[in-house]
Amino acid sequence: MSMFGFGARQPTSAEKIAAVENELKMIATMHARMTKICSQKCIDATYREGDLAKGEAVCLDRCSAKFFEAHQKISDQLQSQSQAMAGAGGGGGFGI
Amino acid sequence: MSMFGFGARQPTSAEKIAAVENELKMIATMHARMTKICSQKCIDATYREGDLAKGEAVCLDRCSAKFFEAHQKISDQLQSQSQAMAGAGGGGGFGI
Amino acid sequence: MSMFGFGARQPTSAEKIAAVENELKMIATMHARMTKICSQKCIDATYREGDLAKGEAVCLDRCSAKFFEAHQKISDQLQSQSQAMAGAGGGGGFGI
Amino acid sequence: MDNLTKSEQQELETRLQKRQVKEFMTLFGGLVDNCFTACVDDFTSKALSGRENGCISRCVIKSMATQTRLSERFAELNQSMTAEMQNKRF
Amino acid sequence: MDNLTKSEQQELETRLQKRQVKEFMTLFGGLVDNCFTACVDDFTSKALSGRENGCISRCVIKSMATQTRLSERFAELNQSMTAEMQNKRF
Amino acid sequence: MDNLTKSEQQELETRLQKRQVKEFMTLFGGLVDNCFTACVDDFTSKALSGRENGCISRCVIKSMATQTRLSERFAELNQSMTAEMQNKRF
Repeated sequence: MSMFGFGARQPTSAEKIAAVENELKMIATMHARMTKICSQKCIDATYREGDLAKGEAVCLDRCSAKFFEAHQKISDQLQSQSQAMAGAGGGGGFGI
Repeated sequence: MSMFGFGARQPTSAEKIAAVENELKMIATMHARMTKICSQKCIDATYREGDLAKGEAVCLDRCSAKFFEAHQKISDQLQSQSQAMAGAGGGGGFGI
Repeated sequence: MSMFGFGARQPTSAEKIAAVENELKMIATMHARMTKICSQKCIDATYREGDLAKGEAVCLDRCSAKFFEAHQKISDQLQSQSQAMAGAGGGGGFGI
Repeated sequence: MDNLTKSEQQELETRLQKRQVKEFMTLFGGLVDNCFTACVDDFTSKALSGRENGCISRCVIKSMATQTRLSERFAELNQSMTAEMQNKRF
Repeated sequence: MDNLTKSEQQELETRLQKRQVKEFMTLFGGLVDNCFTACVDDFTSKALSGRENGCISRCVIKSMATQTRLSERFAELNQSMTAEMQNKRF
Repeated sequence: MDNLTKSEQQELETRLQKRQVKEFMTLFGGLVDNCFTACVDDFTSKALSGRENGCISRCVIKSMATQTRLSERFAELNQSMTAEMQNKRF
């Protein structure tokens, strides 16, 4: 066991693939969550129109920017909290 | 890589099993979604009665029929949209 | 096929690991569900305060106790219903 | 594609059994969530009240009846849809 | 970590294709859920009404446009965030 | 059933570590969802306002405290339930 990911030993093929896969999975999950939330916040759910209204489109742009900012902010906050609690301990971490 | 599923080569056992499994999984997912939505639409959530009221039962029957119709309609719409965009391309498809 | 889990034969390593893993997974799922529901029931979602109010903390304690009681009660009810329907049949069961 | 050998069928069977266990657990969990959310709203005590117990019990019975009815409808609809799609294809 | 051999890349590719299929199914399922929930509320008949059909059709078009727009924004934001994090590190 | 050999224990350990990573990501994602949904409702700007930032920060602190408290209760309740069930069995 090591604090630095795979430590001194070479990661196996399965581990390398799993690491890349996990990162992509995390990004996909974040994308799905953002889509769900920003749709709820910005889209008129009566569907009287099939086209995105100008106001809805602008709202989606701003919502996605705010979502990324919040995501980063919460990640930083958890990281500094966990560092305050755990002292030095590295390794895991909360960042995307 | 081929546009027609497994192409000319024979699918492996793992691929054949996965294909059947995926189809069953899709059906199970659709069943779960329908149950959730139609329960919300039709069932009185105060639970003053333990029996399904006649009106609730009829509502469930109609809701499930409408859900299947909507499912098929949306599948067709996506398919014609993706064909309009992609030109000929076959393979994947959206149908259940 | 046997009514008593793995029956007379020895479970394989994979089966033994899967069984322990499944039990832990079930507990984790129950924990996640309880956290979600009791947060919704007890926490003021305006977040004007960062600290848990005394009332919120007490509500969480009671909500978790009630959640466990409901979980057990529903498990027992399903078990007696399925026994009433299936006659003797053992094995699976609904308990945590 | 559906022409599986015997050993492939066995492997599939094993997987479907695992899936059934998983689906049952999801169903059970959903029942607890749904009936707890609908029936429990009083946190002045840490034990379920008589009213809450009754509500949960009726909720479980009604939810099972809902499940059963919807599963019957689903099977019928799925069958007629499959038949329709095969008519289109051939 | 990103230095994969050829066979590792192939294995990854296979897995990503499976993931894409899964994600597409989730997206499709979400679309059905969302548009059905938003558009269908009348259970005096077992067939979709003209109004419901129209609503579902507009909902699908609008949801696809929403998906597309958000995916573009997401790609931009993800790129600039990744660039920023690499600047911090080195 | 709990009598695992050493190599089985190691395999289980590896799997549990993967599970923990997954659970942490779910918890983190849920936190982002919940705090963003509760705190952000103004889309006249593309940057978080001071009010929104403050709300998110308090939401994270409060959610962590909620998690901690519920995890303690869960552990206690789970232990007493397990003890009770074993008394029933033997």
